[in-house]
Amino acid sequence: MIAFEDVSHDYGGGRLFGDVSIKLEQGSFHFLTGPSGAGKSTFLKLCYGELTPSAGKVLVMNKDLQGLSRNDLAGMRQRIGVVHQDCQFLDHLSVEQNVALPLSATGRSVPDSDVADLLSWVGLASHAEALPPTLSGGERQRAALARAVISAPNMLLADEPTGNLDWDMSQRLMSLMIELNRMGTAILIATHDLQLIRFAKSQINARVLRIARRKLQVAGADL
Amino acid sequence: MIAFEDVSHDYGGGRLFGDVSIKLEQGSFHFLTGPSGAGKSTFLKLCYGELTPSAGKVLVMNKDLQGLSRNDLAGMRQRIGVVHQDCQFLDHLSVEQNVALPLSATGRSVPDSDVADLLSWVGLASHAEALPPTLSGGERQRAALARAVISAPNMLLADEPTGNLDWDMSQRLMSLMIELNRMGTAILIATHDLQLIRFAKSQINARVLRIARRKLQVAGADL
Amino acid sequence: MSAGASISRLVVPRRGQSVWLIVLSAGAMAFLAVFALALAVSAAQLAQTWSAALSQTATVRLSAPPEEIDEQTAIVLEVLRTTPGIASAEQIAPEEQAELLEAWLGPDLPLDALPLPRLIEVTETPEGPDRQGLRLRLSAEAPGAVFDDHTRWRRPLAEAAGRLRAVALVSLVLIGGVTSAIIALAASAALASNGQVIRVLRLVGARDRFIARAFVRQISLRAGLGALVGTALALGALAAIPQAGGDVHLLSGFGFSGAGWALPALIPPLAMILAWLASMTTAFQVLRGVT
Amino acid sequence: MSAGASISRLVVPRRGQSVWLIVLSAGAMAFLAVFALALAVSAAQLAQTWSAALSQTATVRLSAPPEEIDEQTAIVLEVLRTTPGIASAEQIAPEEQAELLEAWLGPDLPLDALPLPRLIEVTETPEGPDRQGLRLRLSAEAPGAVFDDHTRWRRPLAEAAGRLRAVALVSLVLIGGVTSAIIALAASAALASNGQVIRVLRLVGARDRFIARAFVRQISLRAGLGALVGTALALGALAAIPQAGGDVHLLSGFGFSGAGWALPALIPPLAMILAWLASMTTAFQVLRGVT
Ligand SMILES: Nc1ncnc2c1ncn2[C@@H]1O[C@H](COP(=O)(O)OP(=O)(O)OP(=O)(O)O)[C@@H](O)[C@H]1O
Ligand SMILES: Nc1ncnc2c1ncn2[C@@H]1O[C@H](COP(=O)(O)OP(=O)(O)OP(=O)(O)O)[C@@H](O)[C@H]1O
Ligand SMILES: [Mg+2]
Ligand SMILES: [Mg+2]
Repeated sequence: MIAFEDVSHDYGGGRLFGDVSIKLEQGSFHFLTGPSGAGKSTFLKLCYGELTPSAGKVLVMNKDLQGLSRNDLAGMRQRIGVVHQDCQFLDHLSVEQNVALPLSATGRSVPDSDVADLLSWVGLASHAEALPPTLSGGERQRAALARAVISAPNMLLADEPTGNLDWDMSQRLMSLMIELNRMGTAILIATHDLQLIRFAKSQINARVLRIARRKLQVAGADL
Repeated sequence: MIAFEDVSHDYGGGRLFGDVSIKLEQGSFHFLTGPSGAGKSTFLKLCYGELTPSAGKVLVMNKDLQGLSRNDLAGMRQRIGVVHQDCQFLDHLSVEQNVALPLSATGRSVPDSDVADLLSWVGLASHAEALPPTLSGGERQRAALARAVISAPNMLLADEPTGNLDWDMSQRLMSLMIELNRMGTAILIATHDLQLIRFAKSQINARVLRIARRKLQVAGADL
Repeated sequence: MSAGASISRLVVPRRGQSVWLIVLSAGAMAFLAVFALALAVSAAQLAQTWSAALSQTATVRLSAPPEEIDEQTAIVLEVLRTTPGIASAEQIAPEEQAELLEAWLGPDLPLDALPLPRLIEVTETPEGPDRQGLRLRLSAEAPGAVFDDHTRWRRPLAEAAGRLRAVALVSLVLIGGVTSAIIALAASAALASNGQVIRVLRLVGARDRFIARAFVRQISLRAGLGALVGTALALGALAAIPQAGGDVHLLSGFGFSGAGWALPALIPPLAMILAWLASMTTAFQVLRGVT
Repeated sequence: MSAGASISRLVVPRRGQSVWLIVLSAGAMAFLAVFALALAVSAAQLAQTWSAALSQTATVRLSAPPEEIDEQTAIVLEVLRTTPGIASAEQIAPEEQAELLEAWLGPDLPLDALPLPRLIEVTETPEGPDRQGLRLRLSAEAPGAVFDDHTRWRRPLAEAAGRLRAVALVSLVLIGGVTSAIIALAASAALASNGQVIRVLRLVGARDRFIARAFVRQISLRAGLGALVGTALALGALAAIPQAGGDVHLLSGFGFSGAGWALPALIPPLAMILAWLASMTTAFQVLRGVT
């Protein structure tokens, strides 16, 4: 799915991480942890081409992201679902329309029932007609997750998708992601919630990546 | 400090909570919990006058918020520190200048050493010159907390201040708030992180409010 | 495809001040453009009127002893007839000449008894004759003939009209340029203030073409709408200006006349095309800048 | 207080397209305003030139039997001298009269032998005489005298100049109105697109006055800057337009002359004041809307 080859990144200042070589296979499930400011969001942005690495290569579905045209990059993103850390929406469209956007903005048809099912799974059925600015922090995160998975992507990248959610709802979303993973979707979740990682590991074979001291480490079973 | 008298609120649709009467005394420490979408952020917004309640009265420092002019409201806000759930900054000013804003924007002097001390306490000393859009999610929350406490407010309202932070950093910020509380600042924190509440309760006398089933309840020692 | 087209109309927020800014500035510019156009058209018409009234006529005055005058008149008429650039030459009838002189001499003068010079009215073709050559030929063949082409009256008037027309045309070009610049800037303001819209659309895999189309469509429609309203208002204002009465011939009325009223109808589509070009260029430029 | 003043300059983002939009539209409008002002000034000057050349002169033509002519001339001159609204009246010398007639009659005519009517040149005061009354008195006291005030030449020219001036003034007013509207809209776009700035400032307890002042200061400075540049460019363009030569007197050159060049210097401060008023109004209106 996604392969990093000797990737380093810095934002002009100090280096965030260096010499990262890792493969996220199809159908795999990864967590990404590390202290605040370690570079988790940066890692995710490298995965879907919002950033290009300072050094090294990022391959998505066997294509070098740096060689892709803007159009090809857009086509590639249609197969990757992303939950940003700051969930942004089109504020003038309803939650429903926002969730359907990955399909409607790329000319694909939008099955109404799918949108409704998904919204009720994340507990937003009663907010389908609401505008995003009226949502609560947790509701935004849930809507963002729904939007990321509506197009049945091959890969899901989620950046702190449960940061504003209570434990019950976090479990519920995690179950949804586990279900998707069982159906073949590769999943990468950046989170600092160890309880959530433990919950997932109890149900599925997940690996934990950790960014610390400018290195990406694959954590053992020590969690 | 803050008193709710028979307060109800709804956003035109269904009622969020009703008949809330509660007093947050000077020097008190409260947590506010409840499921996502219960109305925690709404409750906080009522406290500092961003919203006016649908019914009932909110008194801040013995003054009815509804009777205040825009100028008096601004003056009142200078004595209340707020950490919003979505931390917003002036994107063209440095982190340092943003943290100093509550003083500089109200014509008060800004002791440089205070800003530097505070920034290094929340772990942002190396980001003092950075612009807010380049901050990570957790760094934004820490900067927002620093901004909320720089003016030594009489009251601190924090909405999920640790949603994007790892446990170490969460503890560190909580210690800062406990310290402020010991010096007399009333504190109200909305959070869903039960571990954090437990950590605080082990060090200080904190009460837990819970919004559930359209009611505000004062939780017992059952956490 | 139809879903794609309809969603492209949806994705750009309908409201927003910068959108109204486009409508208003396009409208204002169209309004001013109509006035400048009217000025240009009027100036051109004025120049033509003045040319027709003054530049294409001349007079030949012939003085000669009474016994030679008829012969010389014939010679002069022949010379004029064979000169290229002269449309017609006609002797002014004595009665008409008397009328012209009355202003100076009064009605009581016994004009018939006077050895009055003959006056020949000459109408030039638009190109006009070679005046220097004509003068030489006349002085050779009929020494008493004097060619007067009213130069000293014509030149300043023609120059003034030309200058007025130039000012109007320069204003038109200016207005066009300023309109494009304002619309381009408003487009880029609209795009910049919708950074979130662009980021979200990028995130869900929308192509640049789709994003640009949505913005460009909205911006050029608004510009066209604004220009339409501005033009209509300006035409209304023009029609309301009182026109000069029928007896004014030296300076015609300000505004359009006849088919000229169709000219400003070009302004709204032109504004739309300008807006389309400006916003298209800006959109792709902005899009290349946002990751 | 000094910290407050300096921070109020800081809190509004310097960049942003809507800020440039203000600079550009103020500049463009100033540019057009200078041209409209030049048109108005030129038209006014034109009208004055034409008035001076045509409207304040008249001619009295007097035909009478040779033995009465001197007496009647004296009577006419006396009548004119006692008519209010007449500045001076002078008989045209016979030589001058002969020169005028030469154009029509040729140099060979024995003018001295002819009973030519007397021509009296009359200069009117700016108010002018009561023409109807003057005609009645003349026909009563000197039946052979005819008063000709060149009305048929004067009216269309004066009307044309007046209309041109009216168009220029209307354009000026329009440009002023459009400028204010665009600046108000740009101000509200600037404020709306800075919703986050306003929310943050509110959150930290900044007063409305502080927030408004920061925006208003920036917007009116930009508008003033834009108007200054636009005015300077327009004056440069005007100075580059070739002026008419000295022998043209019926239509003077387009543009300003002498102290007139100081007139457009009023445009930039005026634009700043307009911008200040427009943005002040808009700022408080927007601030009342944002919680
Ligand atoms: N555009 C940028 N320019 C400069 N520095 C940046 C930029 N974006 C992020 N950084 C810096 O890079 C570091 C890593 O940021 P990143 O967002 O990847 O952290 P993170 O691991 O996601 O942290 P968190 O858990 O707080 O979200 C941070 O210190 C941040 O300040
Ligand atoms: N401006 C608004 N207009 C309409 N409904 C609103 C508005 N703001 C919030 N709501 C609704 O009110 C409810 C409570 O929102 P609030 O933000 O207070 O929840 P919360 O307890 O903070 O949730 P979270 O833990 O997810 O942040 C939500 O269902 C939300 O959709
Ligand atoms: Mg992050
Ligand atoms: Mg909330």
